[in-house]
Amino acid sequence: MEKRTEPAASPLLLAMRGIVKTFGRSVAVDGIDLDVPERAFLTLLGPSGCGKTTVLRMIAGFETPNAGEMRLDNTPLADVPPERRPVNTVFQSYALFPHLTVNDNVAFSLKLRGGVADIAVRVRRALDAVHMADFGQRYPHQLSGGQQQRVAVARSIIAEPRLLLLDEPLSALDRKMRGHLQIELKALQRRLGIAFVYVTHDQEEAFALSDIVVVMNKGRIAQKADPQTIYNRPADSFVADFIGNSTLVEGRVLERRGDAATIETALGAITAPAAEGLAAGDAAMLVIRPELLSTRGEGEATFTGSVSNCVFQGERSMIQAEVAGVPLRFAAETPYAVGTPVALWLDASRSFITRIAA
Amino acid sequence: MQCFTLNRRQMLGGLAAGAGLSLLGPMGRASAAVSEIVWATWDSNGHPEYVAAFEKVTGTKVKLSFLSSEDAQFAALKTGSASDWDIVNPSLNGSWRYIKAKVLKPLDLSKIPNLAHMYDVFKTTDKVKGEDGATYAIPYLWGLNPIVYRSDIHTEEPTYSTLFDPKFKGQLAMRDYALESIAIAALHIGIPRERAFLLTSDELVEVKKALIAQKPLLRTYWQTIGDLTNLFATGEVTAAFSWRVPYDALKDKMKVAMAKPKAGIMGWCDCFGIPANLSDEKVEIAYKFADYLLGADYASTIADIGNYATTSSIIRDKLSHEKQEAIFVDDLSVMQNFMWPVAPDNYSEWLKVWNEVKAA
Amino acid sequence: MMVRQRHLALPVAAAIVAGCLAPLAVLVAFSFYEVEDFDLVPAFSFRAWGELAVSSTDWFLIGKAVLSGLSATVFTAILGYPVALALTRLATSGKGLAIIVLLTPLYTGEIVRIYAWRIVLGGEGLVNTLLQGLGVIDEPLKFLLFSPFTIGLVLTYNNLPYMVLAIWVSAEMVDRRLIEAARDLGARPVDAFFRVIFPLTTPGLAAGSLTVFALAAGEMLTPSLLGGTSGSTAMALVDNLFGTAFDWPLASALALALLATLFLVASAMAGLLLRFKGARAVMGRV
Amino acid sequence: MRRASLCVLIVAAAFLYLPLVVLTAFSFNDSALMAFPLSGFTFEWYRELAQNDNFLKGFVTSFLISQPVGILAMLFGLMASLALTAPGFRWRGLFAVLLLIPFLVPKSVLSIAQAMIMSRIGFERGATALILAQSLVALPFATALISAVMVRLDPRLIEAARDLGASPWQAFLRVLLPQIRPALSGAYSVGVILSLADLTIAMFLAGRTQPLSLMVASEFRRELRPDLNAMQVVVLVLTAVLVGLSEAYRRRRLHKLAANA
Repeated sequence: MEKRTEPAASPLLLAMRGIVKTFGRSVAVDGIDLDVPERAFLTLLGPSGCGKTTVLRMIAGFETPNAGEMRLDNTPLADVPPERRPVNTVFQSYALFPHLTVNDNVAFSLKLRGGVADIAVRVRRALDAVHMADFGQRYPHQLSGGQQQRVAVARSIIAEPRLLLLDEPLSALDRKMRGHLQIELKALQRRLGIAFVYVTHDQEEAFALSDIVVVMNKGRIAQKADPQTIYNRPADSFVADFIGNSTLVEGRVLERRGDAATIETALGAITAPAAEGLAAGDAAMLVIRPELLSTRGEGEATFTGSVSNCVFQGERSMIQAEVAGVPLRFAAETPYAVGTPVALWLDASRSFITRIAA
Repeated sequence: MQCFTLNRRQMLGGLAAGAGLSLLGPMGRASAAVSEIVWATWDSNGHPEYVAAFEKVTGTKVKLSFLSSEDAQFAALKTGSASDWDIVNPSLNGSWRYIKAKVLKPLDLSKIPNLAHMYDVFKTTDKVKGEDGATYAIPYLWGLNPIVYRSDIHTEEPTYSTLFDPKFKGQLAMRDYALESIAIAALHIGIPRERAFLLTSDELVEVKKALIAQKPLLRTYWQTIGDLTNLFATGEVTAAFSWRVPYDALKDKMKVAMAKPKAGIMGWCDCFGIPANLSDEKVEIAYKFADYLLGADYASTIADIGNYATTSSIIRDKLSHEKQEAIFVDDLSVMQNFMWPVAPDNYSEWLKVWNEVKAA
Repeated sequence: MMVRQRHLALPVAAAIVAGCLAPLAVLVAFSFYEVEDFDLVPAFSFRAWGELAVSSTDWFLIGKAVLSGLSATVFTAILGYPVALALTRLATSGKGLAIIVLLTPLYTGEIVRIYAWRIVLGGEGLVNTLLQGLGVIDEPLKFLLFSPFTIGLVLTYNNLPYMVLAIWVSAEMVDRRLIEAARDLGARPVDAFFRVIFPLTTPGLAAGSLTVFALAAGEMLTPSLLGGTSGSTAMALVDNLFGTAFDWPLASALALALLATLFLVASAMAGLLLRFKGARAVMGRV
Repeated sequence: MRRASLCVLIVAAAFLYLPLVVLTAFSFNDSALMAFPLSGFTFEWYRELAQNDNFLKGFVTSFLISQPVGILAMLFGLMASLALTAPGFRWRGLFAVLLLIPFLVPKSVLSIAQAMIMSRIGFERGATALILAQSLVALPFATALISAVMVRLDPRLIEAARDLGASPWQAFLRVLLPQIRPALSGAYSVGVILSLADLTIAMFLAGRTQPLSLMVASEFRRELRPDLNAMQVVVLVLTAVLVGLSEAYRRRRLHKLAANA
């Protein structure tokens, strides 16, 4: 993958500082800082209930933060109602107006402004952009899920917002349709040059689309970085666990040397790159991603154990092997029978020692 | 789901209630002959206090069913929708309708000993007799309908024409009743009292005009006497064609007085009657009640509380002169001056006029 | 076995036919009868219908019934929308309480409530005393009581809960995100109301309107006790013809004419409201 | 936004409760006349009310009548709703129109017509007639309440139950009924409320039965008495207490359910 520009290099579009949002006694967003650069594709990633949708709704203006400040183009957003924010949203369920045709749905915001002369042309253009130009006369209930999704996108880009918010826009679609639309969305974002803030709980989707991924946990930002960094150097055990299919092994740092450290675990002492600030004596977590384990290697095998589970996935199989009581997952080209003894080689230089999440 | 228990309990309660009702029904009916009679009467003739003595002596409960108008009473009897009434209350002057329509039972006068005390004017009236010579109704209570007015506002005693005087715009009220209202308007436009209830179609047209012209002057039409009392008490109305009830209710609280217009005082006299289809087991107790109405207990309570006189002289001499004066029995010749409201032959025309006035 | 479910319509239909259609059919029959000497005589006479046809009073009162039904509908709708929408914003626990608060006034007896209004609106009543005390007016406002204003006010009061309930139920079914979507796309709250909420709640509005129209057009106690000299109603006239005048044929004819008129107006009203695109969208999905 | 909603609700409640506040005030007013100004505080009217057997009887009568009305409205509403949502019901439209009729005909016209037909066929007016007539008027409301919930139910749930071996009756009892129970409860309440508040039907059909509303109207005909205000206040408070208790009970059950789950 290409090396991405550092976020800070683009001019800043949206800045959030110290944002807190509570609902009754529960804290949904617990003091986050977030910057969205111009033209960025930023994804808020996290399990349900982590506060990502609340952040989106605060940006859109549907919720008011209890504390903190938001600025868009350096203008405070505090007293700006949703309709006056240059921000549009693509809702999870699309929220198409059931009583309006596709054309009327898309034209909604232009008609409200009044005095827009070329509404028909612009509606056509917006629908063209999502390949829905032939469906203008239909009502939402006459469209498939994917089609409704495209209309929702067309409706929210027609007014040329500064920032487009997308709340799990593809979650209701089947896998294939999701793949198509991911590519289209990404292309559309590049073409339009507007910043997208995208909410999802699907890490693959986040990685496929984003320039910046923000992983959230319990109302806080766990990590904010480009996809590769998130994947290779998860900031803590929460991120590591949430991303991919890794095995996390708890241990204690024996020794720190530059970027790397040696950690003592149930699997033995392993030396690997380590998170900044981890020092000898700290409790830490070794992250072993499936692709770092191999059944063929040079020299002595790192671990030996026996297969405890095997899931056939078509082009490969996902195997789980028990090693010193730790279940390790790895991929193999052929299925294994349960109970088969296996020897595994670990590419420790690509694994990572990270902090234990609070 | 959360409503389940509540719901079940409600349902059980309801079932029990239903069972209770079905028990009540037959029990109530079987024992009604002895335990209860229903008296359809005016709100001013029948208070629980007035019948307490009767209930005590006979052990029969008197249930009061208040009338809204004489016409409604007649219609209810005629259509059989009054099946719950055991004793009814035709007016002296309206009795002929009931008799002609055969909705009353001929009466056995020997079963009402107190008839002996009745004033002659009532004893001798043939208005309650049918063509067969039988008596169908017994007059028992009478009085007059005055104009009740606020004496602090009306310095002169009002006449019927006061009720048409623009000077008192927004302070006047008429009863929502065709018979009396039209007759009053007729007197106001100069039709002599003898013919006030015998208007021709042309005269009705004139009366209608007067009543429509009166409308803007009126605060409202009153529906029930409680309604009118409330209107006086709240200061909405200062003069109205009335019954005497508001005067008695309010005389200690505000300056109110009664006027008896010289153009013609509306008198009224109510009669006792038994519906033609009343079951035999109830007839006996009904006669007892008729005797009670002409007896001393009813006369003295209603003279005392309601300020009305019965048709019986039984207690007259025991009353103070003030009381005699208050209930107009000090000089019985007053009755000679009464106008007795009576439904005319072209009554439906009257009703039509009245409805047109109200809708105008 | 499932086939039997629709047969449950039979007892219900039978009950309505016996309890409702049969009496109305009797009205039709009676409207052709004659009255002789206080007796209803079977006949085939057009006397009542003829009299009704030329009676300007009767038609005036029928028109008045329609008008008061319509005005109560309009007023309750205008007042009902903000209340219903405010109710949708309550937390779930608050909604249970709100429905009780809304329905409790309906428990009170009609008559007692009517006299309470007299105390509120009378010449020496609450409102006038208050306004005079504040120096807003010198003379009591007489129009507050015993006027068409009073009828309008109290009919609105009596029927507001029904309208609120109907709109509320409908508004709860509108996906909140649609309103957010509208706001997001630049709609001010008032735009969001007219372009999204209103079209999508027209079925509720239609239900509420039918309820209020039928109830208000048929009221007779409130107008007669609070309307002063303008309190006459077609219903009171039917009652009068039935009870006082003993003219059952005319009473029946008038009642039927009133009914037919109310039916016509109600169906026109429902038809009009349900022609909105929103109603079709909502109904179409169900 | 929230504040605006709250303001609207407060103003609406003030409007709806204005007459009730006034009658409460006069129920404690030391004067037999319902007119301003208030003259003093007294419990006299409540005392009189407590001594008035008639009112108690009227209240019991009204209550006893309202219960079968609630139940009939609920049962017939349920039957009507089941029919309305039945698959392949050809007369659905016609049936729906039929259901609307008792509702669109003004109560007084209907009651007059019913009284006429009853006097012709010799059906005695009274509690039974009143219960039947009130149930008929409540039927459209009850049906609307129940079928509104029913049309939104997933028909697959019934199919799932049948698939798992339930007979239609069992499917109804175990799957449908639990889901529409709140609606049934609502239909029952509507029937009870309509019955308790009804005066018009009672005027024409009550016969010898004297429900509270009729008694109040009759008493008011003679005299406007403050103990009637007191009675209204008592009825209101009783209702509020009952509703409050059942709500508290419901919540406690919910808590219990949550705790057990």
